Amino acid sequence: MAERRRAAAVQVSEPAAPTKAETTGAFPADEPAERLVDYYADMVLIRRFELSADQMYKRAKIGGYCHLNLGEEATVVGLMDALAPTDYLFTNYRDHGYALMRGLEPGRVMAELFGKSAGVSKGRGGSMHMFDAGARLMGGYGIVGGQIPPATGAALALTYRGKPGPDAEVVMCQMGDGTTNIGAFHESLNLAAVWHLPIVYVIVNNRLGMGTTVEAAAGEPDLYKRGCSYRIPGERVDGTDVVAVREGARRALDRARLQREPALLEVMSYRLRGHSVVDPARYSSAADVETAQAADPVPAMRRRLLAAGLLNDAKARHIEADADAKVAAAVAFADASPDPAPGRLFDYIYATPVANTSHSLPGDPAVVIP
Amino acid sequence: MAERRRAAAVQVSEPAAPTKAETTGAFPADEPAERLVDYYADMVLIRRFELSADQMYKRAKIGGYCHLNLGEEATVVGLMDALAPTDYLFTNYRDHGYALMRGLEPGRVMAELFGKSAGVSKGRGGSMHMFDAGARLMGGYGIVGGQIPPATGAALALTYRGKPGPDAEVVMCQMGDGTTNIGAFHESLNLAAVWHLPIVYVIVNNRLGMGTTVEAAAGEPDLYKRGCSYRIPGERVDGTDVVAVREGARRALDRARLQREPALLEVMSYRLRGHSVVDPARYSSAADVETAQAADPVPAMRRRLLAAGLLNDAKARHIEADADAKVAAAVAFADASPDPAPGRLFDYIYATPVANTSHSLPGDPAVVIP
Amino acid sequence: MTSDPMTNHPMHVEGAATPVVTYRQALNDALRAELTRDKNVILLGEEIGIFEGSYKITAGLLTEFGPERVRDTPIAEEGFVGAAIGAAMLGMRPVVEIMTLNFSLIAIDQIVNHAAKIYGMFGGQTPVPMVIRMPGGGGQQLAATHSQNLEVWFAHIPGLKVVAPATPADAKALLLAAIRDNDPVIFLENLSLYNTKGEVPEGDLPAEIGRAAVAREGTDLTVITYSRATTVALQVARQLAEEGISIEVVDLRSLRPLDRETVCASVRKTSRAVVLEDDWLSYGVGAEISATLMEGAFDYLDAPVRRVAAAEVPLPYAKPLELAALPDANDLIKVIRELLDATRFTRQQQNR
Amino acid sequence: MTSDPMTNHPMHVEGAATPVVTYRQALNDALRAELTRDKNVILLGEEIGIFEGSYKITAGLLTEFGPERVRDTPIAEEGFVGAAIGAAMLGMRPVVEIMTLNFSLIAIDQIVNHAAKIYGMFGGQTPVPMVIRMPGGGGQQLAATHSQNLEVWFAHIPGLKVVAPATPADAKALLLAAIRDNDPVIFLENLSLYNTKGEVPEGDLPAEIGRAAVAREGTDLTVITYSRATTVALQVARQLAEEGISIEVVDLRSLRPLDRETVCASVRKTSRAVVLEDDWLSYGVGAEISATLMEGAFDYLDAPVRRVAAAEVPLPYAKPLELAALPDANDLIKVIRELLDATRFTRQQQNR
Ligand SMILES: Cc1ncc(C[n+]2csc(CCOP(=O)(O)OP(=O)(O)O)c2C)c(N)n1
Ligand SMILES: Cc1ncc(C[n+]2csc(CCOP(=O)(O)OP(=O)(O)O)c2C)c(N)n1
Ligand SMILES: [Mg+2]
Ligand SMILES: [Mg+2]
Repeated sequence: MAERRRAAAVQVSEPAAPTKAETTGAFPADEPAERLVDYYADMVLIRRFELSADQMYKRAKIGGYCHLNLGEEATVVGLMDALAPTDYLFTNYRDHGYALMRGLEPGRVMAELFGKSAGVSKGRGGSMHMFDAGARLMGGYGIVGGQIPPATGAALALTYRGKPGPDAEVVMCQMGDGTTNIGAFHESLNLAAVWHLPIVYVIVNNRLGMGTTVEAAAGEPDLYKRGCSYRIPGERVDGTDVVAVREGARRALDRARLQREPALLEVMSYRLRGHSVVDPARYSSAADVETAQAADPVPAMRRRLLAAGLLNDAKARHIEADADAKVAAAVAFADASPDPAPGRLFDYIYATPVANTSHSLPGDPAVVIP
Repeated sequence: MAERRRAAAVQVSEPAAPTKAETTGAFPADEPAERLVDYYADMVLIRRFELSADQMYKRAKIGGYCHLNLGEEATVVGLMDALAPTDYLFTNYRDHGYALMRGLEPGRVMAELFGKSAGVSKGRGGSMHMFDAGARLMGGYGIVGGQIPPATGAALALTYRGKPGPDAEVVMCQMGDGTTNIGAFHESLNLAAVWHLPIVYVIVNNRLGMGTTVEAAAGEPDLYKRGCSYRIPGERVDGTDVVAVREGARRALDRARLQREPALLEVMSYRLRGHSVVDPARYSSAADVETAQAADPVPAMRRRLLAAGLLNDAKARHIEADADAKVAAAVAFADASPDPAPGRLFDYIYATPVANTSHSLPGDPAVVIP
Repeated sequence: MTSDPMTNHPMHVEGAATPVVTYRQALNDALRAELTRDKNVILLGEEIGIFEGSYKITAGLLTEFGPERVRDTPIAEEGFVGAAIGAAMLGMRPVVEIMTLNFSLIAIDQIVNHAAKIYGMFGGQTPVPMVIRMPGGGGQQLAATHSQNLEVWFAHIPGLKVVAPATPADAKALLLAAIRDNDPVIFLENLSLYNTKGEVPEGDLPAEIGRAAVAREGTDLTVITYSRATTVALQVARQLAEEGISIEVVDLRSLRPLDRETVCASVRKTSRAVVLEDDWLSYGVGAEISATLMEGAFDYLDAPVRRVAAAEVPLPYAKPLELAALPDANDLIKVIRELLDATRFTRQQQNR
Repeated sequence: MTSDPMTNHPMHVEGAATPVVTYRQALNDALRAELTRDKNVILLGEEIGIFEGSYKITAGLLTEFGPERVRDTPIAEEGFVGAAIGAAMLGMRPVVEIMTLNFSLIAIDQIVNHAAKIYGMFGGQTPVPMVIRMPGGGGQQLAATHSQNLEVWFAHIPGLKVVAPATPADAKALLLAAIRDNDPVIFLENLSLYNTKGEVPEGDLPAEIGRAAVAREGTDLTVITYSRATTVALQVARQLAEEGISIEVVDLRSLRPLDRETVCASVRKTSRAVVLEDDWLSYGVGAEISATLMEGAFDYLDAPVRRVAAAEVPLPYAKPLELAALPDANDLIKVIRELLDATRFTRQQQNR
């Protein structure tokens, strides 16, 4: 087995850095127009949803930490389009867009942000913790790197059912660039390699972990190369180009599906705002901000579609209005949903109930003896 | 800074696999005969000390876990000869030989194994936890990988004093092959890379972590390449050849000293016995055992010295008798040393004493109020 | 043997011969039974396969069930414990061995921030049916980093279940229950229990998690204890019985949930209580027991509850120091006598 | 202001004007003072430099002291906490910020198996002078993994010192002391304390680690508490004073060592005790306090010690659930009234 792995030397594909020409240029010839327009609609939905979340946070409808996908729309849409409904997804806390693209009702996602029981996680998780068993969205996770070992274990579970092949179920594990420096990343990728697990690790490289640059944090800042320590091949794609993201994701997923081997995908993206809604990002230079804004994938996609004649202004505005309407409906739904009743505090302590489980509220005596 | 690091692509040196001819062949021409003979004496001292420890364990003079350097003598001697007295050393629990080669009195090392207060760690640490501040032996550590972050931090401390140069102080951090799969390895090497720390990580690859082979445990079983994720260069040397080990260690230490950058060194070695004194190593095949025994560095060194005319049989026997005498004296010293008095249990709770520190023995009331 | 519905302890039934096996063997039997019963049960851990387990609990299982069911892992506690969580979320029932409890610290973010949280934090959508087995305990001269009893850490965490069986029978019965439970169960073993022997009823008799047991009935004083210390308490109870002192021993068995009712009921009867625990005194398990009795038996207590626990030091390697630091039968007897004296106990008439 | 030798609390001295600052500012001042005083002091942590700290405790310090003294780290808690240990062994005095206590779980092997053990396990040859600062606490809707109070974990560990200041004055005085201490000190902050204000004496006045403080004197009942909960207890004490109920508040300040003497002395005086704690009830800090009073004030207690603690759930995000789960002033008042009623307390004549 060692010999077999030795033979499979690490393949890393380093594309030329994406140029402005590319991301504003023509689409691949065989790409159906309708699908491209759908991508735009998806990206706009995420954009409007996130802008609304920002607003709702400022109106104190949302509390806690709240991290947005603003700037990462093409990344999220491309990744999620490549993922099959039968695949499993684990993400970090920057998860609203993923939840929407896995097909969750925007209203239920917004209700989660509002802490309502109609929320996807019944209001227990909030922004960082979107979950939906049916959609195989196995959770957003707030501990940096915390999702990587469980995602790896999900892939392990898949080896006990089904066989490699074009219809095989696989796992996608999303994470940020800063997350590649934590121990869980190393231990998990190593397990995936020695156990031959069907999993794709996706690094959304938005160039910052809070205020820290990739170069300041990572000894190997070309993150797609960091599978080298496990002979896991890596590829880097342009995260502002939805088709490039989807294609890269497909290649990686195919490896997992067909060969039952892990793969690493780095998606070069941007964060248009601060780390979370409360971060003014004062550490970002004017040049940084300009670069990110110039790369904004949503208007870029609009321009490209217009230039390619696949969209006209009216249609575009219709799509945008439609997204706004969906988001407004989501807010209305979330607003109208009831708060979880305090009496339901002790729901979901245990999946298997057992004797003597504490249901004491603060100040209740610990011992209640008949 | 990113650019500078980018330029320094990872250099990995993969020597041809050592052949029997090499380890039994001639020594480098410029190697002083006396030094080579000293190496042999050192290796024999470790060998005899460890065989004695094994015996003493069986006589219940030693308790707990006890891991021996049998088979790793050339590795230990070569590494320790390359390390300057001003350098700092952190090791794992397989640390007796390192303690001896850092110049600690064999009697005090044996006394530690016997749990006596004359032991190097006052009998508090035992086999896994040899420490000597004067010798800059900063401890053997029993948690796999536990020594790596502190060793890295010691190198960080060095950047606040002195400058890079031929006399600079540096840190050596020894670990086993199985240890490269744990998160602390990843986090620490990454810190050393981004902070430009003067440290050499030495992997003693004895091909097994307990009963698990390197190939079963590591996605990249060429362990010297595992610095790739941090752009830390690696080199592999033959751990049965003391001069090869020393030279590899010197190259790595020089990089740390002169360039203030981390380096990785893999030393291919063998474990002649089980993982610890109580492990019969039933999982090892007869072929494995034969390979390890054929590579035994102690008789090999003797043969090479005899072949090179640098040693004769009488001198060799004198060296061996001398080692036996030293070990016998060590045992006698350890035996004669007093046990730590139970009344000293609460020594070393805190370096800065503070009010209300508990000194209760089992069964003492927790509250003693005047 | 069957199980007494009141005490939850195995009960002898006339005529049936109950095999006597070691605690180690009881665990091995339970693992084998579950691997056989349910193909979703898998074992994960360092050296559990070829090496047969650092303490040989998994001996023979690799040969019997193969490397996919009995999976050796690299040294990566955070990775493989976390992997078990994800596998459990997809319907497997992983049983993880951490070589000793001391190494669980490397995995504790996965245990506490993930395994314990996932069911509740995601609104009850995904159970996490997994077991983490690990031995704790001192007394083997393994020094400060390899001798810890951190059960109180796990017992403090909502979302976990924590059991600490003292006998081979409970080891088997609780392991069966733990593997079938849909929540993460921390299964605490103890290095010095592995070779102890006891009757273990044959057959499929899982215990109920969350219940303490009255391991020995008595009238004069209750010793509340768990895991290894239970064996010490029982031995002391037998010894003191010869002097006409009747000790009741409550074996907690489950630290979370904690069976406060059984603890308080016993002390309401005996009016005197001592906690015997292997962990450090401050903020240890005994603190919670004492606080529980404060709340549930205050008016019945003839004197303050006493705690017998380990001295608060990083445990030294040297045997004399280790012995001084760890609680033993003599410490317990001394405290029992102090407590009896303080409450002017006069021993019963006895038949010698 | 100076310090009262009995209570160890800052005492007002006629004529001196004492600045009022936030808890955040007090910490920032202490860090600045120590960075200035001793060049071996360095700060390490995620986002403490350019970002000025996730909670802005280190604001301005990077500019003032440069990137070598105020060092941003990658996201690698185990790595940088462990690095601080090694640096401390070589004579540096690192002050580590872990962004919140919840992330300390990733570093806990380094904290418990290394920082806490190295001095004793190696026979006193190398001190480990370092501080780990981190905020804990719930109430910010950060959900289950970001709202924990695991102070009891650290308080259980020999070799660590654990402090949990409640006031800006103590925050500064204890941080000065912690940085100069030669042992690893766990310095527990609380998210909801950062904006609280209080008088902080100017000048170099480190506190003594290991001593509780009587934060308010009273005669009828003692509330024992620490960190954020101290502010709640003081507020309740002021409120109940208007009804003629005299509450004494003991602020533990140091969880390890624990000042049992001060706790017991207070309750021997008042005969009634309630513990107010932010952590989970079972095996929490209150358990140790109750057990301590069992041992040190049993004969003085008019009724059992009560505990007011958090409900035992992974803390939900939704505000109504979070509020239900966490202890607040109303819970404390309710329990105080229950305890007073149970002991037939009649309130004093009072001047309204
Ligand atoms: C273990 C841990 N440490 C620190 C944090 C605080 N934190 C939250 S997000 C974050 C930055 C993560 O950066 P990156 O991985 O690049 O993801 P991004 O936020 O850019 O999507 C940090 C440090 C945390 N949640 N968990
Ligand atoms: C964190 C942790 N996990 C597991 C162990 C148990 N253990 C002790 S040594 C060892 C094998 C280490 O192998 P390697 O790194 O190759 O070192 P070697 O013993 O071969 O020198 C294991 C698993 C431990 N001490 N610490
Ligand atoms: Mg990022
Ligand atoms: Mg090895």
